[in-house]
Amino acid sequence: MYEFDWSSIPGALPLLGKGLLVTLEVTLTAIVVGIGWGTLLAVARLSSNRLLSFLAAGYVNLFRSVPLVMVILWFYLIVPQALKGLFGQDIGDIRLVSALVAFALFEAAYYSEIIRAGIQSVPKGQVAAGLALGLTPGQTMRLVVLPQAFRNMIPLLLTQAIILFQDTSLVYVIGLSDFFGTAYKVGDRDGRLVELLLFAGAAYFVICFTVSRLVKHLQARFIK
Amino acid sequence: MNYNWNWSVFLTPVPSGETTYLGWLFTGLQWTVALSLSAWVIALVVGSIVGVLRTVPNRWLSSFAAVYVECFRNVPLLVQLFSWYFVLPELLPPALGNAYKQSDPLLQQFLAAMLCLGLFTAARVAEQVRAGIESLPRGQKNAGLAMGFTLAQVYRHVLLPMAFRIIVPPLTSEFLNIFKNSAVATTIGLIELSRQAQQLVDYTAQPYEAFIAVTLLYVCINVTVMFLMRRLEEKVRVPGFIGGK
Amino acid sequence: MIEIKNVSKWYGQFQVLTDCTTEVKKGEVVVVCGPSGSGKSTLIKCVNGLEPFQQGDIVVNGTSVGDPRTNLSKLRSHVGMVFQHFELFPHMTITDNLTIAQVKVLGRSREEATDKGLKLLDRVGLKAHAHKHPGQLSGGQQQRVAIARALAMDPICMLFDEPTSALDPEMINEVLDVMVELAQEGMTMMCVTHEMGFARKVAHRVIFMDQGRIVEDAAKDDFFGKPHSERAQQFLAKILQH
Amino acid sequence: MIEIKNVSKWYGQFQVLTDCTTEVKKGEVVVVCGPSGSGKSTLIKCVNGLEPFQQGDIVVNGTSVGDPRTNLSKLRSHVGMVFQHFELFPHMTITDNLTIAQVKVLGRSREEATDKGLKLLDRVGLKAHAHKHPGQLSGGQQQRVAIARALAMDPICMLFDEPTSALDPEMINEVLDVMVELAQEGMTMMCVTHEMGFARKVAHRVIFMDQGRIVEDAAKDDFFGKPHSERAQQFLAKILQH
Amino acid sequence: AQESPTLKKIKDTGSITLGHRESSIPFSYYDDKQQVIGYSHEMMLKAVDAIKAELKLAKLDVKLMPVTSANRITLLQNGTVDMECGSTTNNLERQKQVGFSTSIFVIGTRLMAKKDAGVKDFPDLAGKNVVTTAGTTSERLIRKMNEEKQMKMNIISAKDHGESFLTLESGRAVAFMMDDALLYGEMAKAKRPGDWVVVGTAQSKEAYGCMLRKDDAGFKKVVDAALTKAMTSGEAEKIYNKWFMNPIPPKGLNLNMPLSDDMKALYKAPNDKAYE
Ligand SMILES: Nc1ncnc2c1ncn2[C@@H]1O[C@H](COP(=O)(O)OP(=O)(O)OP(=O)(O)O)[C@@H](O)[C@H]1O
Ligand SMILES: Nc1ncnc2c1ncn2[C@@H]1O[C@H](COP(=O)(O)OP(=O)(O)OP(=O)(O)O)[C@@H](O)[C@H]1O
Ligand SMILES: [Mg+2]
Ligand SMILES: [Mg+2]
Repeated sequence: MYEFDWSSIPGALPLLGKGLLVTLEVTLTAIVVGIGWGTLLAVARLSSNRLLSFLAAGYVNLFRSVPLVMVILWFYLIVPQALKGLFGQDIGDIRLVSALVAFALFEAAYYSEIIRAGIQSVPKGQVAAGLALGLTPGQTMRLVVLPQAFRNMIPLLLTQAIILFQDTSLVYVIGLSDFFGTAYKVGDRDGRLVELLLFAGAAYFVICFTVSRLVKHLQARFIK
Repeated sequence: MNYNWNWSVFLTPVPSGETTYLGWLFTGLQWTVALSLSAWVIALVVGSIVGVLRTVPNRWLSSFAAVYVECFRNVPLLVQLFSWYFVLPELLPPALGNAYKQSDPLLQQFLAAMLCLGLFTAARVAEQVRAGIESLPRGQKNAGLAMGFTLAQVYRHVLLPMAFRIIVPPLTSEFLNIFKNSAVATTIGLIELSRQAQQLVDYTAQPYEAFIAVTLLYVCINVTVMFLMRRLEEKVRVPGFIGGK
Repeated sequence: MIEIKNVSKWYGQFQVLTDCTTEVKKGEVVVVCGPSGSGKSTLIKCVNGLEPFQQGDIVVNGTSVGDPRTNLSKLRSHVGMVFQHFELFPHMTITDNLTIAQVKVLGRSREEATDKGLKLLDRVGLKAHAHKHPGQLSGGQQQRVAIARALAMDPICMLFDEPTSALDPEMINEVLDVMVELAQEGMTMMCVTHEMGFARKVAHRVIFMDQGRIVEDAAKDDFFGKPHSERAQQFLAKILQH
Repeated sequence: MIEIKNVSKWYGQFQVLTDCTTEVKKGEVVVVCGPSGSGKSTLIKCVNGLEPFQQGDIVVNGTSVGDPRTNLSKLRSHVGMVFQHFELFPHMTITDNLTIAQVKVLGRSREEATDKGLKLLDRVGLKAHAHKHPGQLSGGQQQRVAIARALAMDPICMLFDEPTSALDPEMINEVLDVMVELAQEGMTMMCVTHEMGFARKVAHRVIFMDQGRIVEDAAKDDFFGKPHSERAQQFLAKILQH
Repeated sequence: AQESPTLKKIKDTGSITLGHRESSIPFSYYDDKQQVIGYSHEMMLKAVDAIKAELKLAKLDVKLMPVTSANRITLLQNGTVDMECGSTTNNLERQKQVGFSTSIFVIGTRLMAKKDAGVKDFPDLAGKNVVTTAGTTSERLIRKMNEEKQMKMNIISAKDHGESFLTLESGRAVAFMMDDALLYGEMAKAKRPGDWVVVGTAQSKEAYGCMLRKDDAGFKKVVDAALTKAMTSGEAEKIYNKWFMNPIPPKGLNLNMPLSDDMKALYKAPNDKAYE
């Protein structure tokens, strides 16, 4: 029987807290930028402009067919080159920046698919009604279609956010320490890997479960 | 950048000499494919059962299914894999656990990764199956029951055939994800595709070539899967219904 | 044939049916009408056990629906039901829609079932469409197939839940025609509908429901002559006005 | 007011409208009817440019709809439209539904818009529901709000596309009553409907369409007296039968 | 000084970026305050001091950047880091991409096993499960040995040393083959360090060096001179004793790994040769 020894966890809490901060930072940026950029992509993909919709589709399919680890790695290896070209020599520590960029661009591809489905779930008649009132196509999209699309897609947006929150751990490939990575490193350093990972798993479960309950609750309250 | 490109590295023999580095990549590819496909079978079977259970009018069964889904989707895959590989054998009776741990390591790694990936994806498949069933008009179930079908027959003949057709596109995404997620098996030592990339970097010190090759291989897998699923979608398309002719 | 005795039903706190009692005799055609949300669909679904109820009892052809020992599947296979939205199975051809329950529930051979199905399809005038899928038919055609599907089980009685309300005005009649014919042949029918023309033509009795109660249960002529309750008068006035 | 001149429209290969010509004068009420799929909705959507058309022209109040230089948003803000499925915006309160276009399109202040909106809401008898969301109203109430929403823009004419066909029979009348009132006040109206009672009461002319063509375009009494075309006779017979 | 792009860059920017590992105990790792410490790290700081003196800089800004085995070469090449001292083996494949300083450590690849498991040397492993860390020289050697001597071992390649040890500890493998210094490190972390022993004859020797950009002789010369001076003056041995013979952070473990003959030889005559 395995002997569990949880003694290294209390001392590691401040470190784990720092890791959690990185996780949250990456998650929130990716959600905000991903949804913003993803919405633009979704609208472009549904637009009647062939070129625009082709480009958007290409972007989405490309990002969706490469594992996230590879995307993060590529950004880490290529972004410094690009930045160097732009700003000259010293670019300092770009780990966090390149992780943020990689996640945001990657998640945008997923969010755009969800939002596209959301837009398509809004009855065509709603667009006709908006236009018939004299709203411009842009206003109709902004005031009528998108609010409903987001509302319909809250469960899926949430599921994706939870996946994203968990996927943040992949930043280990570029040596950035998020919550999971910190737990792993502490476990490795102290020879208590199993304990630290179980602890991390429990923490993830509590956070994800609480957030999803909370969102369901809010959704039930505000959406009639 | 002072990087020495050397694409011929793939054709040079590996240190033990029995194959080339390209051969290694293909062995990795084989493991990735074998692992993903077998996990996909588990995911489909378990996911369908759990998804159906979530919709049946029995509180015990449906809350069991709900608990399953919550547990498997709120814990990171890596932690789950770790638990399957390192923790679970410790919970078995010592004799059984030790016998298992002394068996062929490759078998242990593959089993743990397959179960983990399969059951993890099953939770997500279950959600899709449930959504598919719930997207059908309620009247369909009633119509089946009203004709004298038992509940099981209603699921078998009426609800599931339609629900599965509806969820082919989201299932395609899950199928793609399982290939990408199979890369976590590397953490318990299974030499699948992404691990071979790492090996290549370690052995040849040619990281760009290795990463480019592996990225391309993943893209190939994806294109193939998308193509096959598109074909399937066309094949099962119902005339006069969603996107049918 | 169908006896409904003091049936009450709740959805959580909300009472949908309050103490409903009525009866449909063999060969009788009864029309159920009433405002939206009055519980018509719920009542008719209770008859073949699609909705459970908490009080009272319903006896169909001697079998109690409320009794937990009753084999509901068996009971339902003798009671035909037609829905507002047809509810054909979209992934099967028309022929398969007509035969599957015959084969799986009644245990008929595939040939026998197909024979029977095609005969009934011919009767509703759609033999030529046997190989198509439901999505390829118009609403009126789909509803006629749905009626044929129910008839294929040799039902002892038929339940209809607003069979024409999802149809285009022009198609309503092709379905009503089939129903009129069925009534004239002596089929026992319980029929939720607002087609008062149909009620006038073939109903023996009309039941008017409001807020989960049977407010009026009268012979056709009495009902159209002058309903007792004020609510039914109002309703009739509105529905016949334009 | 509305002139439709030789309009033809295709969806890919399929011709939906063939050479349609008609006119609605100021203050006139025109009812459009015809079998399902005959192009009624398409025609009425062409009038305010919701559907583009490939041939012919439509002139509304002096402005050509087909002209690419026309500011369609501006045109549409003068033409009220009411849809079969109401199409209220479910994420806004009733008040917001009534005011948003006034504010965003006509540039009215929020107070002015709310004032106007509430006045019209009162007119359709729903002032008490101003703070609710559309999902909390019955179908008939929603459709009345939709009419008020269109009226809030001070339209010069109104288009209706089967405004009652998604409603329960009891609610049809509350909507028709509002429409009758509007017609009697002299609003120019073009109205796709199968409610022949309404047509009899207020229409000046009836247009009958079949397979994308205007088959019959006659004064109300001529149409109900005896339509010229056989197809229209058939249709009328079916629709008035039960 | 000689023409050296790296030195020029350091001079121009007034800063140097050092690559380090995060959990290579006791070479280069984080203590519990997230400070980088370790034997290799101290050696690297010796070199930094020399660079500062060479360039006559009043102030040199030292930036630290964690690297992993997967990205250390690329980060060095693309200029993100200027030099890396951790536990990177100097070998011929790597020399095609990067340069190496004078070696700072020599290890032998040996075995760790449970005291009472009866494993004394490599031949005892025939037919058993053996674990090693993926991508290491040990992995190559043991696979080759298995092949050549028909030993019928099941070789498990774990992702990192921590997992390798876990595999050993949980009973999946009877022995863990790895660089001896790292084995001592893992042993020190174990729940019961006394249960484990490092055994067996060293299968190969490897030299750890600091990675520098290739073809930058000027820079290498400064670094080499500093490292050589530290080793020949006895400073290096003091550092060695601090990290290998005394309790070290974060938990006060003592690796108890006496100075090997190879190390003594290295300190006497520092060189930048790769074994093999
Ligand atoms: N599953 C349910 N849970 C809670 N309330 C329900 C449920 N199904 C129906 N109801 C409510 O029960 C009442 C009766 O519903 P029912 O469908 O029987 O009415 P109906 O007379 O058939 O109306 P309609 O003409 O609209 O079909 C309605 O108020 C409805 O909102
Ligand atoms: N977007 C579209 N693409 C292709 N065909 C279309 C499209 N929209 C409508 N149609 C076809 O155009 C024809 C006319 O449609 P329309 O909706 O105008 O008919 P309608 O007279 O309003 O019928 P209903 O009474 O069913 O509303 C139909 O045959 C329909 O199938
Ligand atoms: Mg009903
Ligand atoms: Mg229409």
